[in-house]
Amino acid sequence: MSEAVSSLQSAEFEGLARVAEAGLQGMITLRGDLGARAVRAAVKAAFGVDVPDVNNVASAGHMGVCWMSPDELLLLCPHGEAEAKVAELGTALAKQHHLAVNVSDARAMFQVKGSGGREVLGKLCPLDFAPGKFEPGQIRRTRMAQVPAAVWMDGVDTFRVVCFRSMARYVFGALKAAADPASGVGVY
Amino acid sequence: MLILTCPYCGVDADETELTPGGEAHLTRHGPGSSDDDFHDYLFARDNPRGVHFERWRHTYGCGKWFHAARSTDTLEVFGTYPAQTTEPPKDICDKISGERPGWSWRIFG
Amino acid sequence: MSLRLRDGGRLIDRSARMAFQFDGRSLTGFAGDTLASALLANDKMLVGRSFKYHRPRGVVASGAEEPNALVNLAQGGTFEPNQRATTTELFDGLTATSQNHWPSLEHDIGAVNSSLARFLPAGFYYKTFIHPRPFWKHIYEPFIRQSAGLGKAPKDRDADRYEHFYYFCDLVVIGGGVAGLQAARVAGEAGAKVLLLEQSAHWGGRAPVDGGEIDGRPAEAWVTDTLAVLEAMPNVTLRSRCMGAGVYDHGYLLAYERLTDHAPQADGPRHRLWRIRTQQIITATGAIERPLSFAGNDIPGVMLASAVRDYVVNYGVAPGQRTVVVTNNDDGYRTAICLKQAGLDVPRILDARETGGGALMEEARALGIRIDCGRAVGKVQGGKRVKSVQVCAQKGSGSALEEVACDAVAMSGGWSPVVHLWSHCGGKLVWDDVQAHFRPDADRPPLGRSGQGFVAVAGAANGALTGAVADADAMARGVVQAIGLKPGKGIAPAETQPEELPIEPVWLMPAQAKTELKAKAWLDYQNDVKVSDVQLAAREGFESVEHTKRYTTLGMATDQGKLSNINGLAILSDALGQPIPQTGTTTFRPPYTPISMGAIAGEARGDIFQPVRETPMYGWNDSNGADWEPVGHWRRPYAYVRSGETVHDAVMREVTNTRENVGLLDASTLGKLIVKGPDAGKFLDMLYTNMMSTLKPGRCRYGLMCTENGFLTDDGVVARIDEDTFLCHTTTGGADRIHAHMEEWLQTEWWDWQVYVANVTEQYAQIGVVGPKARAVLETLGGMDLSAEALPFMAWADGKIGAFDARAYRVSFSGELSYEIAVPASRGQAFWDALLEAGKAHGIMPYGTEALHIMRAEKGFIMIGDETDGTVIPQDLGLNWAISKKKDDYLGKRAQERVHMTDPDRWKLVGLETVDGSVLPDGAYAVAEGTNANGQRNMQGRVTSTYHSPTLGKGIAMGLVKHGPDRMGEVLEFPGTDGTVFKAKIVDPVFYDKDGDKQNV
Amino acid sequence: MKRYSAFAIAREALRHHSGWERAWASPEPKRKYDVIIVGAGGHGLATAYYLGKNFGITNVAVLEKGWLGGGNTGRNTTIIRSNYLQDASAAIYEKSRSLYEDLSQDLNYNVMFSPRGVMMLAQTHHEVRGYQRTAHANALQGVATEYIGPERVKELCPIICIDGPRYPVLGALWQPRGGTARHDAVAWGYARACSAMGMDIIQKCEVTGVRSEGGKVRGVETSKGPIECDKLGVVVAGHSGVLAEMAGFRLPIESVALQALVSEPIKPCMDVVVMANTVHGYMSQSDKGEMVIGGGADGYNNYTQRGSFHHIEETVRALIETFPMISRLKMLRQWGGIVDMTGDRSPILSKTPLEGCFINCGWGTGGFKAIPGSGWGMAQLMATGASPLTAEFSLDRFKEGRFIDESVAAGVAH
Repeated sequence: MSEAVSSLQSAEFEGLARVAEAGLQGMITLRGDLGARAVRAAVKAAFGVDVPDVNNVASAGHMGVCWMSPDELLLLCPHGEAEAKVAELGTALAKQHHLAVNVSDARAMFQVKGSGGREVLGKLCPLDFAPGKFEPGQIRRTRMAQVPAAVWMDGVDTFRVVCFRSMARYVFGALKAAADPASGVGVY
Repeated sequence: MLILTCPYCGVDADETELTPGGEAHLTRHGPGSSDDDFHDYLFARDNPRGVHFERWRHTYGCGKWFHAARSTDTLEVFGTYPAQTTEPPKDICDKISGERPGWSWRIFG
Repeated sequence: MSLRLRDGGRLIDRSARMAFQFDGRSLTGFAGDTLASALLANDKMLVGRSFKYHRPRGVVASGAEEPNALVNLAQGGTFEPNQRATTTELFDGLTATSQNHWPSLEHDIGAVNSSLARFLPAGFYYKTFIHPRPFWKHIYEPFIRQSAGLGKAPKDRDADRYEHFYYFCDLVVIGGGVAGLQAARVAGEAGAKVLLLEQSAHWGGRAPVDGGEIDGRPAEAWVTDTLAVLEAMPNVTLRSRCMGAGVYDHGYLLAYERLTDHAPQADGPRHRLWRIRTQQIITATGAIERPLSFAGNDIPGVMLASAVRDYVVNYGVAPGQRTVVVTNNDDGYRTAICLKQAGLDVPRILDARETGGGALMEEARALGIRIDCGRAVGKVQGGKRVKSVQVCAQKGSGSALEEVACDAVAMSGGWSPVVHLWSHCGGKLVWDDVQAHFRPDADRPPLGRSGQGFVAVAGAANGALTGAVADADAMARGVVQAIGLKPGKGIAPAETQPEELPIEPVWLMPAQAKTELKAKAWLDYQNDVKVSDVQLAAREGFESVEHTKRYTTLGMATDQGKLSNINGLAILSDALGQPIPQTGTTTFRPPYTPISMGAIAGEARGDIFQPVRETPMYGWNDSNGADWEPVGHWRRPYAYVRSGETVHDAVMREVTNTRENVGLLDASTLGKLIVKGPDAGKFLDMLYTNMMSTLKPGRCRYGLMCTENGFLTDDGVVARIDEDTFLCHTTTGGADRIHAHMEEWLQTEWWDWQVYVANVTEQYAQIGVVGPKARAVLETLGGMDLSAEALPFMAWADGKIGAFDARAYRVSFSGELSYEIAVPASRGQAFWDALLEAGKAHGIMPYGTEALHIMRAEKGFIMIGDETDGTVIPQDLGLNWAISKKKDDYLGKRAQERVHMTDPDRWKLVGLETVDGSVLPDGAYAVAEGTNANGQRNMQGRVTSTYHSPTLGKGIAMGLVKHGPDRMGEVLEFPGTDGTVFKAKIVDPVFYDKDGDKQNV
Repeated sequence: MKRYSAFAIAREALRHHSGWERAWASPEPKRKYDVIIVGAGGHGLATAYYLGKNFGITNVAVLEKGWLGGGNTGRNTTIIRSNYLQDASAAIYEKSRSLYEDLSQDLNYNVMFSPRGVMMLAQTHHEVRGYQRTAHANALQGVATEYIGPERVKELCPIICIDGPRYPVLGALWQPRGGTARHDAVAWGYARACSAMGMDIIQKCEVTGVRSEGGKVRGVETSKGPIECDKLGVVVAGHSGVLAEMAGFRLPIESVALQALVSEPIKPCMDVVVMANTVHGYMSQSDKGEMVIGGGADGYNNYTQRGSFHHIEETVRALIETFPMISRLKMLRQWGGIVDMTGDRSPILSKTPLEGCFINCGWGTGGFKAIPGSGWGMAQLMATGASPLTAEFSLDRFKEGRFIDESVAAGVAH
């Protein structure tokens, strides 16, 4: 049987930072009352981390939970486990009004790695990426050039970017342009 | 470039992350309503030169609709608040009255 | 003549020669020169021609305010018109040409305008060229356009790239002069995050040229020290060659960084546009010297006094060997002193003030310079360069007392603060009578989000022509507190400058200048606006300063009036007999100086001009003949063109093959929205015109959505997944729009309803397998039971097809046996390949959107965007069957009850068939008898879609016709745009398989 | 009033232009007028002019809170066209365009109407169909337009890139007699002509209230005192809501900022007006040589004449794609104007709930081109109570659901 493929099949570019499509990634959208005990318990049980605060991410190994909205989380897991996790949440939340759906293939993920990462993203998103203003653990849904994206840090100099799958080539192009080795800004 | 604070996620978002949605606190009129009421609901707008209550969506952020009280002549923002309400919060109205004596909400009632 | 001095020039490196070209002549300059200083060093006094009269123009200033020295720079993909020589850093290999002349700079035919000047006063074109009518467009206008326009138009595609950068800070200080440096220092020491911007390549502004001491040290030394202090502060960022371009509301600031203009060979972006959000802004943008308005003040060699000493001190260039200095203030003396000290001749200082000036005058006199007080320039003699000046009494009408030979004139009319950035967002100005200029009114600043001021002004820009550092220090302390920080203890550095006596405003020189002198006294050098023009405007009733500006074009040149505005409105005020503040200023608009369009567009060019949204099969489609059709940001194959085929051939082939064998459609762009919750059914009943809550799990139903204003906005098939979950399909353009529509109603109107929505459009590759052999193809792959019994029409089921997890929808938009199969996007291409393989034996072929459209038209199915255009309601399209009578409400229901919506005369959907089988023109209208009250031909219908149907071998169309459904068989006339008239019969819109047998097997 | 001509200029030149008289008088208001027009912009002045010219009503005052022509008349991108889809729009805009043809002669003031041609690019199949439909409609409406192919587009405007990878030019709707005019001159020309007919144009006179009795208008309160009138015309683009509030009714209008910009002047390189609606940009070259570029409108209510930068960004970005050569031009100046947006984006020329009070507003982004036609129709409406040009644009259309929607053919109102 054929292998599943990600949007850009791990294309990468080396510049002010290393920009790489991160390959297949399990992603689940969960909508529900994030304050409800049942929801928090179900997330903890399935992903091993607590529901994070507003504009934060929590992760443990391959599992992660991203705050997206007052009633929405983006749950991260290995690509192959997404369907099972959706089912697990469905069972756990059977009595709770919620919506859990596999969006792994509806999204693309990029990794922007290196000391130039803050500047690269600072050319495309209307956010303050200054050290101290944006740090590991924080997440922002924002505008990346002309498309929506979610951005967070999962290491001192590593950013994760999630966008719609259909826009992956555009986002990669924009990140490459921003990472042009001769375009350093020199403020971070 | 307007900068508004989303009351849901606390982000100070610039206009490019937001979508404007026109006058806030309109009452929906459906089947059974008079022609006048339906017309006013869809089309009649306050459009004041001054304090305006309006709808915005944090489109590129948390995706939530919220309301803003803003001056259309100075662009001062008096406050933002969640959209799940039928009238502006008292503290914002008080703030506006404080700054603009004689101001009251809903000239056209 | 102008020349390079043997020594001096603090900014140039005499060891680094730079070769450049001007009008084809090879010249040399030094590293650190501007193009202007290099041209002057080569005795290029004449550098351009004015806009209207094509008068000879020379360098008049030394910075951003320069109106004259504009050149065409470089060529090909790096060509740029109207480059300001005074702000263009010289680089090796620079090529420039002068502008606005023919055939040459020296001999310009257009200069005839100059001798006709008195026949071409302000606004003359409003009063003539009126008859005969066609002459304006064909004779007069082309002439005027040709003689205007300055630089050449670029021809080639821009070879450079650009970028934006978003930056956040507490304070931006604009201007790297001594005031800006001190302001940044104060804020930096208080711990604020500061960005300091300087438009030029150098720090310190005018101070190093103008002299004086700060903290007991020469200004230049103080600048060096302070820079070092700032550079050591981690919370302060310094940026040169970066101009504060525009202040926007809520503390948004654009800064324009020129990265490679001075080194075009360098890699990387040419310009970077900084999009800055800051709490506070301090503009320390200095002041600009005003010219004096005397006859012949536009002749090459007449320059601002400050510019003259800039060229001497900064570049070791002398604009002239014998320079007459004319001034109405003490500052002008600095130039005389500087020239004398450089060993140059200063035959006269003409001081318009009867009693002259203070310490600087004494210093000049001590140097042996002759100073005549109460004197003025009556007239400058010369053509393409200055020959002499006629001296007269300032109080008189201009009769010459003596004539002084010279080759340059340095004029100083006083200083005007640069208030542009303060004013962009509404900061108000106040007239300062003592210094004779407008300066910011600190009590009326531009207001920010909180209703508090967010811009402050420091130094000369604030009117502190002396004591700029102290002013900046005080201003910065206030701003630091506004940011919520505590300013440090430090005390403002002491400044020692010679005592100056007050300026005496001189708006016209001499005061009673005769008419013919006023007609030669320039206000706006580039646009050729003279004192007499402004007086004429006032006389004709153009009393508002905005009227005068527009009537005379004063201040509308590329310098936006940096030199001319104050002098102009002073003349206007005088003509109106009212004080200057009552006249007021014109509006200041961004940018401070022009910025490149490329920088504004940023990275968005070429491949990343806009996103192109790709389906999982995009690559395959692209390499298999897809003729792309943009649909929103998506691209869909219009048809798959094979070699030797036209697009039309391909479309016909695809339709026929799908009807006879089997076709494959990439339907992945169709929107897919999951709607879940206890109230999901109730919610969808409000969104769709028909009843969705009664749909059974496992079944599909076609639904219509209207706006609250009643118009049809989207349609699609809804599948019920389980008791409280629905999957709603939308049109390709509809996914994001309808998703937002649902969220809006849930969040802002029915927030107590328990419904969640998620957009899963891109999770799936959705593929239509369409045609009589569709089932056979799928069964070849094996897997789930897709028989009519197991999966009847309008049902769906989950299962496996071959190795693929799939959801199969038994729906048809073509009238054929048809399955829409959704598989995870990550396996979309693989599934597509498998289908092609399995379909080989059955003649499978992919088909595009046009074949899709034709097949749906043959079946009489409407298409959103074809049959609908935002003015059509479902009732117009005979879709009443899809409008629930049981529901007492749905979005659009009330709107559809309005009188015009229920009007029986509304045009209704019918089929149209030309009597001769030809294809009706798209968008054609059916005419009725007579004309309306406005003399327009009456109409009774229009074509909404029209195609050649390969299936039926003739043209078929749908249209909206008045009382259409009741007029079956009637023949209507549709005039084409080429005179031909098409006759078409009204028929049933379903042309093919009316009973639906084929889709139902 | 002295006529303007080349001879007059020559005569004046000999005496240094000392003999030119005021272009328009600047009187104090009288106690009462037959008609008061509020707003001395193009539409207000044109209304007054045709009241006098076509109906002999000259006891008219035009009140202006600032300086005449200082609103959108002086801030627009001067495009003149009538290639609209709907009958009502085509009628009033074509009437307007045809009046522009002779306006300079009619007013004895050169408004520099330049029928250089307007083309609206079709860059998607949807636009192709929309413009073909418009061309068919125009043929029946007496509007001379044609649908042309990409080669013709390139021929008419060589600086266009017709095979851009993203949005190739598939064709265009071409109106050869569309064009531009000198916007300020239109206001000044009408003002001079009104003044010559004895009308009072009163600047710096702000209306602060509307007087009525028994549901009928009686006059206005102004910063120069009360002034009586029998009929009142409110023609104050951008501030109609404020005036309507004074008169006690509400309008289906929101006031937003619309932006525009110009480049530095360059030698002639573009002899037509081009509108590219897919990418939301339009451009022409002024007689001074500036590329005049129309930007987008903000989506929120705004009475400052400033807009948001990102609209400029989007417009310039798009135009560079269609006109690559402008990338190396520089933006000289950007500005904003306040425009009235109605529920269907078409204007309102109508009676109001207050008897004797008429309103002309809601021109959105398209007012300049309509000035003569709007004035013509409005004058007829105010003088006779009805005009075929304005009939469809009445206020009650919103209640009846009888909209005039131009967006359907991908057309925009610029």
